[in-house]
Amino acid sequence: MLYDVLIAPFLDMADSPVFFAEVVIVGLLTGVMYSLVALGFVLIFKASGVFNFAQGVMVLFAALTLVGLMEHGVPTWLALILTVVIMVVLAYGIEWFMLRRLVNQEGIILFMATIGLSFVLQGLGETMWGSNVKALDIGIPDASFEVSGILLNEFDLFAAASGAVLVAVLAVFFHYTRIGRALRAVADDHQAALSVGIPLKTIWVIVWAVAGMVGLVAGIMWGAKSGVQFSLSLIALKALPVLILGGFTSVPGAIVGGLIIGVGEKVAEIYWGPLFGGAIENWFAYVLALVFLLFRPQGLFGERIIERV
Amino acid sequence: MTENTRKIGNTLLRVDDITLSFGGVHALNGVSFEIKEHEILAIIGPNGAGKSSMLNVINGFYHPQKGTIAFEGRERKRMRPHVAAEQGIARTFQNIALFKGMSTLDNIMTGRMLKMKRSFLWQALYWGPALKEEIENREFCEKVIDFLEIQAIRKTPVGKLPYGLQKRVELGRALAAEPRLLLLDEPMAGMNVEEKEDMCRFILDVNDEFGTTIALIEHDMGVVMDISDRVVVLDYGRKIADGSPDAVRANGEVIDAYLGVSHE
Amino acid sequence: MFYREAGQFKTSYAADQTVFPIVQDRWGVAAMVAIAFVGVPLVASEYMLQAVLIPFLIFALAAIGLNLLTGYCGQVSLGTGGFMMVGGYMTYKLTTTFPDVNILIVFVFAGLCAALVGFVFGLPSLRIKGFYLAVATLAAQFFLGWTFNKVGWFYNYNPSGTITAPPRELFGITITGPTASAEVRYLVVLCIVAVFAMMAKNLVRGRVGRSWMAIRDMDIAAEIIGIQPIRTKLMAFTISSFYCGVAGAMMVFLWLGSAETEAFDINQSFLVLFMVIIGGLGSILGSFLGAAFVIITPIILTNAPPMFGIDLPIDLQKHIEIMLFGSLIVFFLIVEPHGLARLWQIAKEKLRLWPFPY
Amino acid sequence: MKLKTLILAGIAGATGLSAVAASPALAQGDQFFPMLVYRTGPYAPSGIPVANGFRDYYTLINNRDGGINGVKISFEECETEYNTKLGVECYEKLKNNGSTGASLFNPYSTGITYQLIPKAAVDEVPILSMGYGRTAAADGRVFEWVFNFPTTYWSQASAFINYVAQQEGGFEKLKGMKIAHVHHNSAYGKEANPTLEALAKKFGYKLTLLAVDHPGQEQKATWLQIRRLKPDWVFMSGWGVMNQVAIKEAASINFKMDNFVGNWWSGSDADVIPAGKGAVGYKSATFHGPGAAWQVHKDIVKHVYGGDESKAKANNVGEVLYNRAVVNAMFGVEAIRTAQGKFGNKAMTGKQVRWGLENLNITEARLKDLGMEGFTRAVKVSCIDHETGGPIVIQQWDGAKWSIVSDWIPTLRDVVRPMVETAAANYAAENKITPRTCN
Repeated sequence: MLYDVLIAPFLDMADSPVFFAEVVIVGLLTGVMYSLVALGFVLIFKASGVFNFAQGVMVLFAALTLVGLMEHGVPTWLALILTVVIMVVLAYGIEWFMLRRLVNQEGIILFMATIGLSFVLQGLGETMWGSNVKALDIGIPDASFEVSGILLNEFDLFAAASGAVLVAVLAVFFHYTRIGRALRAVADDHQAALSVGIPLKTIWVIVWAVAGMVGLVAGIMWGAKSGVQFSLSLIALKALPVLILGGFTSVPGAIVGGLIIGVGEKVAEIYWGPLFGGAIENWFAYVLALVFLLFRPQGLFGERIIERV
Repeated sequence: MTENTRKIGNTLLRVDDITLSFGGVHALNGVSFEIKEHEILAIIGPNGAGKSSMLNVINGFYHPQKGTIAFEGRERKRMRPHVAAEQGIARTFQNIALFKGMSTLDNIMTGRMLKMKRSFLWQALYWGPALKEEIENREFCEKVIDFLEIQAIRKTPVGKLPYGLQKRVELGRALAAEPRLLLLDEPMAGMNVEEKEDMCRFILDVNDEFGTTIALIEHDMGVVMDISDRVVVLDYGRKIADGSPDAVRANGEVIDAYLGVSHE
Repeated sequence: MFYREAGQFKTSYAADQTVFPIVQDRWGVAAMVAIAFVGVPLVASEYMLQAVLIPFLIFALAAIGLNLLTGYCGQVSLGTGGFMMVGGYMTYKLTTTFPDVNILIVFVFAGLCAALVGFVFGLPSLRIKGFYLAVATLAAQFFLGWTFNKVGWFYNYNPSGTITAPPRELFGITITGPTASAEVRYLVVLCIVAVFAMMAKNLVRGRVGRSWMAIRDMDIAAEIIGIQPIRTKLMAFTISSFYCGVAGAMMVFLWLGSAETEAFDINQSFLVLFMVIIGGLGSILGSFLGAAFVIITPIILTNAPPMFGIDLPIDLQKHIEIMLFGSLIVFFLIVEPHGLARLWQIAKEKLRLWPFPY
Repeated sequence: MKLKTLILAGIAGATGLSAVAASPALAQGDQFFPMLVYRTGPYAPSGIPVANGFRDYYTLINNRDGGINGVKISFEECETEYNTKLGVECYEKLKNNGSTGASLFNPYSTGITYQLIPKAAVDEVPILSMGYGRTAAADGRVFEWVFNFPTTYWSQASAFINYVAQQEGGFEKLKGMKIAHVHHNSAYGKEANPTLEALAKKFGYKLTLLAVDHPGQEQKATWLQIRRLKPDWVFMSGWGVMNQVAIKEAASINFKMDNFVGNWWSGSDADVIPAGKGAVGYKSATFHGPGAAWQVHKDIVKHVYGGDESKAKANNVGEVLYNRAVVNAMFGVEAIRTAQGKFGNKAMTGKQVRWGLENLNITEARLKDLGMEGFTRAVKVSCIDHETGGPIVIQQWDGAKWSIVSDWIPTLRDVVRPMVETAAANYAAENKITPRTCN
């Protein structure tokens, strides 16, 4: 038994390095997909201290809106623009109906409020566009090809690339635009930001809108794989370990966390899964994150928690 | 008031050559002093002198890199703060550290935590020994409440109390533990004159009636000189003076420290 | 006018420390208990018992369990479903292995198993705090779900992997299994919940409760006055999981009759957390109010449109129900973030002064 | 009970809820069919066509035939979101509705079926879990009130192996072959495992079990394993989003779709459409025909939709799961007809419906009358055998529609039936049930 757990899997890896490389690459590509979802959480947590559980449903809502519009004959480019507009309107609504009325509440109350919000969005999305599964095809190629024994899929590479672009854009946005700097200021200290005249409410609207757009990208990528349907909102659960591993407040953390979780769970599932009867990757991701947390309670890139009396 | 009628006893706590640093900054640098039984010791010094750090070291919240602490003659090494509490060291905090969600009475009852031994199974029944224990400790807390004259706010959540009363409740919580050594971190900060007078009276009465040893940090020199038996002065993490209030008052280095003479 | 405490003097600390110090409250509670034990079983329909009251009580117990941990000790947990699962599966395993042991004793042992599991998954709380801990407890949720699905021993290797409550008797009356009547099951649940709720109330008003609240309000200060965070937090996790475990056992044996791991999925954990927060963190009464809100509101919302003769397509009706439920949650959090228990308290204060508010 | 009714009447209206529970607002004399549906939630894509199929068939019977031998059908939907707890609520709400109570329940969820099995005997409401639920219920001696004809997961798995043998040229060819079972990691998904394992022993193929955790949006690891393993055949027991993703992933590792067969819950239109052209060639098991070209569909379009083809299409007419619901509804209706043959042409009680189900004998001739000739197969239920072990058929997706690509494939009853009896005996022992004798 010990041999099976501690030695055999490594022999297995060494035995077929090409396959191992493929596992790692697939893990990395999957990790980027997780990061896409985790990013939305991070943005909102950073700027408003809200653990936005509705992010998963926002992904669903954005994708549903896009597909719904396309089903009604709206051309893809227009549907994309309209969806972005709708996400902005949504962010405005959320700020007006919810956030401004819950200022200064404890984190857990805000967290619960976002779960309430997720119910509303779910109901709204399904009322508007129906509960049936919808195929999402915006013309991303998805043929597979082999490179020195490693099978790659165009779609996965495209998704990873768009993830990378998205992160780059966000980084530029945060560092080189006026709004971005204001965002960072808000993230550091709400009160201080307010006192130097940064309009907190506007910032919140912007952040939720940006998170909505990130959700749209995530929704397109995941929706293309599974069709757009209710289950799309459940990918939030795959993003949570990424989130705690990378830290709630760090954009790079979401990326690195995603990569670690992606590779970790794939390697675990393929080399150790069969020993335990398979399907271990879901809880393994959480346990992996948990182990990291025991050494760094604030996540890899989270802000250090200092305790004083 | 300053007339010393109490019997000052043997050394209760001795700190020896304590050095504490955060990163490269020395908060305390080779500090040694003693606290004798039944006395009121004041620790003073300018901002950043390491006073609060000293208290944190004494009750085990910070762990000094160097030096020893001996309580009742027994030397101790690294330990968790609750061990200090078990030995009989209680304290109040510079920024009030009350349990905001609980009532005054419950806050003071938490001070009795270590005196209550019944297991949670008895507690779940709230009957027999557990009830008896609860009532006995409640009686003690009521004494503390009477002593501090806060009967009227017994059931008020402490978060709703004004600052001065919160300070008093915090003192009550510390007293409820029947400490051997009571550490008070700026007990009078932010109080008006009347409140300060009340607080002084409580401190002296505690010392008088229960014989509790007290170490306090305070900025108000008038108060310090009035109530303390002995004064330790810290500056930039070093001890620069130690003696009776009058002796300290006359110490040149202390005056320099307070006037901000440069340290080169 | 009638709700006054003037003239009621306490002559001992014991009297002052009772749960309901006001005489009118005691009468009110006595009446409630009488209705719950005698009135309801006589009057309520099977639908009412099976679909409303039994789940309400069971979830109230789970909510009390989570409230001990989250409301009193300040540790957010999303592993409730997992701990309930332990209770349910262990009850099945124990009662099929020892069919002659009284089922109530089995419940307690199953609760203890859950407590042990809770203890283990509580260990990270020593280092991890806040939302990091909340997400970390999801590890318990997913791991336990996987375990009970995968390890055949827990469900006696039956090919489907579901557990079914076999018939068990108490004083010669069948209380579990399909032949147990809804009234009997309701009464058993009510008794268990009443006893455990009382015990929880006792815990939180005594030393243990104060140590939990101290950790919740300011863990550093608590440690300095002599409360050991490790022991206190783990005790909260353990006792909380015990409650959840018993609730899970009742869920399978006194309500659903059979279950697979999906019955205890993550939604369950969220649902119980809702109850705790909507009801009021740090309030035993709040756990009941929260459970009532979360269980009963959707049922009312489902049944309301047909009652008023509105005939909506069932999916639209459900969507509206979901949206309304979500909005109500947000609404309540905005109106009173301290939960229904606080609203109740405010109402009582008002009533105390009524009709002369000054 | 009398006292209770009195008190209830006394306080009716006092509390809104008990009023709801006590007021089944339905006409006298109707045959009431409760419908546990899931038109929302994660499984709505499967739930919607099923719900529409039932609704349309009941409506067809009322509109075309004026009910079952003159007894009008009434039905009421209750939304379960595929959630067991809501299922219980719905069951309690609907079981006493109608003039004679619920005729029979079609839970359409493994979890809810498990809940209802013990209750059914007590409440005397039969359960027809057609092609799902507890396989052991095929033993009518232990599960008097539960029916799962025409066939079960275990039979299906054996028929799949039979199909593979046919394709490969005989059972002896199975020896040394690699077969993988990709399954939903739940009670439902694991159902086929014991059968596949037993058959692996018998025929000597190498079986690999690959579990996919709920919900199954991410299956890269599973399909990497398949890529490495290179199995000759892959059988899938998926559900919900897992199906769509699995088909997509299978395509992306270039697995030969001809050798990828889903079970009958992994082969609906909703499962293949999102996978696009990658799904072409994917196969699945079923026990009824696909498409809307059957006589019964023509009747539905005519009598339910007034000839409006596009409206019918929008309501899933002809989709796989819609068709399955039509078959299921037909079984229920025919069971009532059978019962009426014994008890008279009026609304049947649950007890009478149970008798009807147990004595159901739908011949090919009867199917022809019903407009279902070739659409599904004849079924003859008996006291001892609630399953009948009917054959399955394989359908294949061509990118636009499903079409049948095999003959009816018999199940391997000699392997499955003893397993059923063992499982049923264990259940009986555990739950202190004395099996009845069937003579």
